[in-house]
Amino acid sequence: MHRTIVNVILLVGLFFGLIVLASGMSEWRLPDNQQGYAPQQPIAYSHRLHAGELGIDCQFCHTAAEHGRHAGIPSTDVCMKCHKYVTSSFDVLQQEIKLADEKKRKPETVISTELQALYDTLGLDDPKQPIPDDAKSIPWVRVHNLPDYVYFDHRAHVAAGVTCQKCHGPVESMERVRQFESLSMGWCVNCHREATEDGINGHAVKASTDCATCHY
Amino acid sequence: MRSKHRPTVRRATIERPLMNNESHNKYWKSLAERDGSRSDNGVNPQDGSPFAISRRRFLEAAGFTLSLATMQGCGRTPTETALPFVQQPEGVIPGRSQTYATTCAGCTAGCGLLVKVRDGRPLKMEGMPEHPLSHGGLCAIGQALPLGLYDSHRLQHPLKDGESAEWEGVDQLISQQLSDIESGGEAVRFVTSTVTSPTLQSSIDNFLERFTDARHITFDAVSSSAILDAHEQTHGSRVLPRYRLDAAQVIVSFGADFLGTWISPVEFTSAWRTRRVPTVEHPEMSYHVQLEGRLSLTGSNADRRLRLAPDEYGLVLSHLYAKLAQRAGESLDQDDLGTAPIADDELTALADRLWAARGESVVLCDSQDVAVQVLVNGINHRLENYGKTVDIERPSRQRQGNDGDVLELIDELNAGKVAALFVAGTDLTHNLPDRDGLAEAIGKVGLVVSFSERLDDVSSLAGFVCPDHHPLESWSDAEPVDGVIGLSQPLLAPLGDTRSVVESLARWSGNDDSAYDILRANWEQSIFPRLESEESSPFVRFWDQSLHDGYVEVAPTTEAVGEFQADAIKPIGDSPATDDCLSLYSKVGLTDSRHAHNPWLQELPDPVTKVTWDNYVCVSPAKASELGLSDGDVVRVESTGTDVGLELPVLIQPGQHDRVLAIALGYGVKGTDRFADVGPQWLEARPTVEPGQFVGKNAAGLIEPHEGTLHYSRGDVSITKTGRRHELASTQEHHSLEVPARVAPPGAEKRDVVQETSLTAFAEDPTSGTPEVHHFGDVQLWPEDHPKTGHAWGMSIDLNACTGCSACVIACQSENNVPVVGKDEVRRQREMHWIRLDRYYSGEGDDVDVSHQPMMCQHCDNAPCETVCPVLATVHSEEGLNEQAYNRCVGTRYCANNCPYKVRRFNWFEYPHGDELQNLALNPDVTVRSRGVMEKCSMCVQRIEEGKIEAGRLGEPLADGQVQTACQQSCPAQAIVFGDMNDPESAIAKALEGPRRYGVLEEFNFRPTVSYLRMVRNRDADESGDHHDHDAEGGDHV
Amino acid sequence: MNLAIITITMRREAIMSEPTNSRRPPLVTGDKSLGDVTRDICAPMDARPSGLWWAAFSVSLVALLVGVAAVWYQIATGIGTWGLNKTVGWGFDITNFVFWVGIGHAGTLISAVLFLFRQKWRTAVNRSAEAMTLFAVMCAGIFPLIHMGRTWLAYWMIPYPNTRGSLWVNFKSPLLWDVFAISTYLLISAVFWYVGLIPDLATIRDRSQPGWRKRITSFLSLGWDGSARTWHRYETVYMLLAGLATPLVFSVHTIVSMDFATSVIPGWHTTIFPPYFVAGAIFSGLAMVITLMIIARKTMHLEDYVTMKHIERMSLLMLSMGCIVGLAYGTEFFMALYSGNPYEQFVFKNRALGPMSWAYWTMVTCNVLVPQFLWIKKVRTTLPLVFVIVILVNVGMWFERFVIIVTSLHRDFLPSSWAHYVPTSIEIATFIGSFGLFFTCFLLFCRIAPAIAIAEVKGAAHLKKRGSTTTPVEEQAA
Amino acid sequence: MSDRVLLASFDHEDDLLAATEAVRQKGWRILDAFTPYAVHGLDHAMGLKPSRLTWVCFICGMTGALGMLWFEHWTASITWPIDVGGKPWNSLPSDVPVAFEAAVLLAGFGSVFALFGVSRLWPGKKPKVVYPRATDDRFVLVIDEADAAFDVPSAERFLQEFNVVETMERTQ
Repeated sequence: MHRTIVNVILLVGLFFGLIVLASGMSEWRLPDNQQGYAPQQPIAYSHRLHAGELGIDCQFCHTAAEHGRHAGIPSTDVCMKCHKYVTSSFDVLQQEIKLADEKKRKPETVISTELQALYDTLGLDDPKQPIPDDAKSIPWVRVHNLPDYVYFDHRAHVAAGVTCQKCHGPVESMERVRQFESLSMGWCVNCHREATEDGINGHAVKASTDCATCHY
Repeated sequence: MRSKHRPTVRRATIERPLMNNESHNKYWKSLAERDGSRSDNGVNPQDGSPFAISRRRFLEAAGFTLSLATMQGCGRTPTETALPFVQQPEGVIPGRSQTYATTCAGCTAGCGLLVKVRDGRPLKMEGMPEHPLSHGGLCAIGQALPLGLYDSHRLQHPLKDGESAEWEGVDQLISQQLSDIESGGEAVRFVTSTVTSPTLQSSIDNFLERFTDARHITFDAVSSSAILDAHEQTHGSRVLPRYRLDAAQVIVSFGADFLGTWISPVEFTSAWRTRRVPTVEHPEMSYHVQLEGRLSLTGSNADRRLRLAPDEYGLVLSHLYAKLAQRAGESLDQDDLGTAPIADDELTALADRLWAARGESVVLCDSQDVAVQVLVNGINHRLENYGKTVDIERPSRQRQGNDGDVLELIDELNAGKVAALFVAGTDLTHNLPDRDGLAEAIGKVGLVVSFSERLDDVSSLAGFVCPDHHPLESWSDAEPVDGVIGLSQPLLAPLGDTRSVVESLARWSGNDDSAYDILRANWEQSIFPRLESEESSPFVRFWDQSLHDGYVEVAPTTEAVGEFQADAIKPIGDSPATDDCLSLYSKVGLTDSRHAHNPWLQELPDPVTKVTWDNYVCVSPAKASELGLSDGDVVRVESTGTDVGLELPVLIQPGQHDRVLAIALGYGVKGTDRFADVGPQWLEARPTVEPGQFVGKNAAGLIEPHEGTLHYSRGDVSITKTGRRHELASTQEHHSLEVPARVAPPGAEKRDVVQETSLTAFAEDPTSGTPEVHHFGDVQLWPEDHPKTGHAWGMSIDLNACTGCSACVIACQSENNVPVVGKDEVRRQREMHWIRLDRYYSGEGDDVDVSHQPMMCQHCDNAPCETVCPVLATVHSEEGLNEQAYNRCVGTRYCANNCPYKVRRFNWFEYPHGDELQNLALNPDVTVRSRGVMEKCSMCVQRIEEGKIEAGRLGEPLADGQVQTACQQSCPAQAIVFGDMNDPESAIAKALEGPRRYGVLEEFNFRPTVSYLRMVRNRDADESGDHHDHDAEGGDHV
Repeated sequence: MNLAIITITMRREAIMSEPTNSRRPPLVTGDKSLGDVTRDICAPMDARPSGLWWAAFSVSLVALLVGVAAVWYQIATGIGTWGLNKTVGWGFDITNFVFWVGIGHAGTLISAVLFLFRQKWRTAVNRSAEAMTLFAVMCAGIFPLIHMGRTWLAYWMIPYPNTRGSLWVNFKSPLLWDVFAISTYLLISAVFWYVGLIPDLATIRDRSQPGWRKRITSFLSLGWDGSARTWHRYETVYMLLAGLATPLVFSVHTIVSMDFATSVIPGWHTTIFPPYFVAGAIFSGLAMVITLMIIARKTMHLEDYVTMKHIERMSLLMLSMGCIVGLAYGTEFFMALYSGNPYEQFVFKNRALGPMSWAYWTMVTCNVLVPQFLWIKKVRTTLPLVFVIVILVNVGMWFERFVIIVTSLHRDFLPSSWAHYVPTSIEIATFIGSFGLFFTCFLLFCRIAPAIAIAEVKGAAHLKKRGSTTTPVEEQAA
Repeated sequence: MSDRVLLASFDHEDDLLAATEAVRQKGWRILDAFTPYAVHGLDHAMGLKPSRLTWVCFICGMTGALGMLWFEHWTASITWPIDVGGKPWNSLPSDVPVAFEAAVLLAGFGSVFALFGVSRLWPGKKPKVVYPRATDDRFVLVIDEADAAFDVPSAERFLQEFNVVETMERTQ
């Protein structure tokens, strides 16, 4: 009798243990593999909205991708190019204008929560003010991390005609950016092999698989 | 932002004065710059890490700097934040470096400098190829500047009586005292090292103007005062000639180490090199004779080297003068001169050579005896060298020290006549004899102000220390040679609350101008008018162009040079001395005490002795056996009859004169006890500096003031063995190409690692000097599976051009993040330098030949290291490079064992990277290797990759010379050529075609891609034979 | 007739058919029955350990702990805690590795090779020799592991599927061959040892009272019941294992020698290395086996099983190996001279006359000169003398590896990079630790497992029938 | 059909051998024999066929060698050819040592595990103890009594000739 109870308890424990293990397995990755990493950002910037819906070119903001190793996170004044005026979503702004029209008053500035966060970081009371000298930068959380001994150069890939999506995935459909690919060495090397074999967009490229291409 | 199209560098100038903190600068290169004016961070300069805050700001602003945030609770790896600029500065691309032109201030030679600045950090110093003096070379000191910049021991604040103070208060107190002195008419003395900066000079002049008794005294720690004094006697003008070695066919140097430390080594090396490389078409080269007591770097490169004690220079010069006079048709009585210590036929041959090369020869001498220098002038005059190889029309300003003034100052100080003493750019008390007496005398001075960057010896005596900027932080200029003016611009905002001397002087004269304003004003007033240009352009254009170029050539300030005064020449007929003769010298890479705080330079092996981290007494092998000394025995060297002396370990130096004891100056510097724990700390580790000691000992106490100059050699010294030992840290144990006789296989006593031939043999047969070995040519054991169809990188090193100056070692260290390991690790033969400058002695008896051979990874096509690596961490690239993937290495050291050149370096420990400020000098393009990983020369693959990627971006093929390795770029002698061997038009392809090419150990078919060009000595074939009958183990100091 | 003599013969058929009137001394002395054999051999397991055992065990354990501390410090701090430098990249580490691998060879040799040659006298020593192999290879395996700068990444030596674009390993590297050779050798030796142990474990199981020992032996003996059918297959497999282990022994030290022979370093790059190393390995292994057997014989009172005959026989084998090794030393010198390669010539002159000549002459004295005394029967039958000689051979063989590794490296091609090598305290402590590990394991083995193969001794010796006065063969003959 | 067996234990292997031979000649079925060590000739006496484990060993060894050779070739020349020391992509001589080791490893483990499999040996298996001293100093012959002609007392008598120490009957 006693033994049976113990056995039942053990069985139930095993069952739940397996469930936990199975759910863990679904997220199981090799160590250092950050695929799927999508950290919360200080400002919920939507790539889906900007790059997808509005169709802004990647390099409009990430200007350095063409010229430098790092694609670069746009400086805050790039945001302010538009968001000096665009303080909230179009619908809300339209509504406010309509409302103001109805009430026969000047439309008020409506600021969305996310943009308020942007202005707060910059220390702006009013988006139309110039950016103060002691403005802080936004502490974006880096999504795509490569180990320190890997030297990836955006320049080379942009010059070769590799699309951003090849490595970063469909960013234009991501609300919050996540690491789409594994970014493992094998993944890099395979792409280099394929590119050398098949070329990129029809033109031949030499994507070396020498160690020193990335490690030095 | 302007940029002129140049093949190799992109330059930009900073148009806005960075110093102007109060201005409206919206764009800042760094937060440190932005906050540069903040003076309230209240950090004690003695504090271990005073940069904690400013570094943080600095980093934050450095474009795309990523800082490690805290571990996220559920994250797998630490979260990294990426902080963008708030407003993107124009032209700044994260991760890309920009090159700025400026002037090197490592010494007074004033070489042109290109500084790579990345993300707001000056990272790498490069020579400026267009510079009229340095021609693209840069010495070890110049290469090591970043470490001086990112030095946490630099003063962060002005000090008042040793306490941290505010500029405002300091200025007030000093101004007050100065006005008292001014009204009292008391004496003001301003001591500087040689001032090459016209702006600083005029600032000092302006500052001193208001005092009735004010003098500016120039004191050089290693002075050439006698040369200037001699010219005052012979030419009526106190000038230092500019020696044009590129015009000299015969160079005779009496002790002048012009390739190593004397006046302007980079300029001289570059000029010397122009006539040292014979080709098949022109099998000619200059003839270089060195007469010296110790074995200097220059002597090691001479065609003929004669051992001569410094106190005999006068006698030999007199004989030489007499012989030349004879040839000129004058008869001069030689008999009362006494016997020359050099064989007469030797001297006659020398005189013949010189006479034949009249106007194309030069005699140099480093003696501090004015009479000797007058003789030198006489000889140069007689050889018609003035105006040709010895230029006093456009003289050098690189050494202006006036020892007479200094000695006078000491008297004044002792007499208590000085009311205010300003010391800039030199550690006065450290570099003069009788330090304690001088310190006491300085104690009598009411106002002592030091401008030192660090708390050096004289600063510790000063009431006020007003720290100057690091040269890379300040606006300045330099006129090393009359008419060649370099401009220095700041590459980053000052890291500490320091102020340039110019600005300090202006403040105390009641002027609020910034250094930039003063400099620009001075250029507008004094330099711009000297511009020899037909078309008149506005000053702004001239200024912008000068700033962009980094230097400008203008008309010399012509000083009337008088007629040659032949009657000044008085032959010196002393009979040869018999006592020991002390020779104080300065060491390549350190010179005087200025760079003693630079661990790269402290760990740089002396090019000749290969010793690091110490100074020592060099004695000849004969002397050593006479006294029963071996390397590391501590001896006491004492000036006879006084208690002035010091105890140092002994180093047996082949090729040294038996009477000469040589000790390096510039050691025992205050504050160098900081290096006690510079290396890895573990159970058996011995500290680099013993507690309570400094690196080496200060030998300045033995400098002898004599007849108005400071003599670095003296005859009245004695040497005694103490019985103690101090193990020197040398990077080379065995010093000869010859293997020890006891174990030498018959017929193979000498190894053909360095191949050499004589000029006459070379003229007859350009391939002469090729050893008779089994040479398998290019026969391959297995079919060629690896054709190199793209690039095939290769390098050649011309042993004839290479002087062994070791600039490449530091260039490589700076470029490739090579760690400093400390004295104990060097003792254990574990230095990490990727380039080893092998130095071999050869030859019979006491006169030795020296060969220098830079040895780094040879990138063998059949690399023995690659085969043995179990994990494929070192493999061959398609472009012929031997790659080392640090992250794959597990550290079996098998590859290092199997490397026939022993050029692989293992990370025995996690080398300290605790100094966060110093870490800013690390090159972000190169991985910092961790413990347990093998590393070695990568042929600067990061530069190759950058070159290829940039060429790809621009859609252009990679041009020859677009990618330069760090060592190649730095080499003052342009001995190193690097490039694509598959490009038939490339410099490397052409260099490899020559008859002098050989590969080290190529008979083993390792197929090294680094080739050497055989050394040719300007000798007759019979003079430089193989020295197989080398007696016993003469050259073997194991 | 209470002859109580079990005959021994060197020929296979003799054991079956010609046991009588042999002039050879007995394999097992002292009038033993089968039961006696079991009891005698199991006695150390049943008895409480003697004071001597405890003393030896404590010393070994302390040595082991010293070694563990040294290794821990080294791994935590860096390889720099060893006296190596940029020129001499291997010193004590690989010297010890080759030394221990060499010792590991005699075990398998005695077990497998002598088994194949039907040398019945091996039964007295094969179990402990196999154990010695196992422990020696364990000690050996530790050194290549800890000699790595990044020990924690040692698994990169194994070709496992990975995410690095399938970056495998370098099968051209002799070090990788080593990984395979040493691990194969360790595994096969362990299996060989264990398979041999199964019947004995069953014997112990069956004579044990219920308790932990019975439980453990029941588990490990795999349900062995002594069935003739199983014995039949068992013999086949044992023979196969012996057949596999024999070339394995030779291959392992051949591969170890290739670490050096395939390199380019003068003094390493030598074609003679494989046979030279194998002979050296057997030589050092025999020396170690004799050392251990003399100690075990004394301390565990196994004089009846490990007879003087065994010692003498092994001494002779050792003597011949010593001569082979001496020949190899001479050949190396000759080849250097004959090659005309000045670098090669230099290395050998430097060995004999250079700064490390003391190590070279220690090696020659211990390995070549000292064993010559074994020509004298008086010497090889005097235990203390044999003991001294085998100890010296152990020392000499260690120095042989030291000489090969260090003197070749310390002065190679470019005179500029010549260097010295002086071991640090950490290295010495690690070396001591390896002895600690070896002896700790061995002493434990003596306590918990039958030090002599019970079944094999029984099988090899015709034991008298209990209660009978004649040997069975005599009876048969009658 | 009876499941009874007769156990005869001997003190000496020669007795066992002789008895086995005789019993087999008599036509009785020998189920098994249990001995403390491998008795040479018993397999013949019992009429056992040579073991086929040698084939297992051979096949495993060949698999190891060929498999490893193929793997080495594949890694070095096909999946990622990397220039190592200028050597040809597939340098067969350097593949031999590892292939050999793999062969030995597989052959050794293969035959041992085959032995365990065929002989039904596994860790913790309860041995059927037919006779407790069979692993110490007794040799036991197990004869099947199923034969109709089998008569226990006569068998015991017959075995006396071979110095049988003890006989007993057991059910299987």
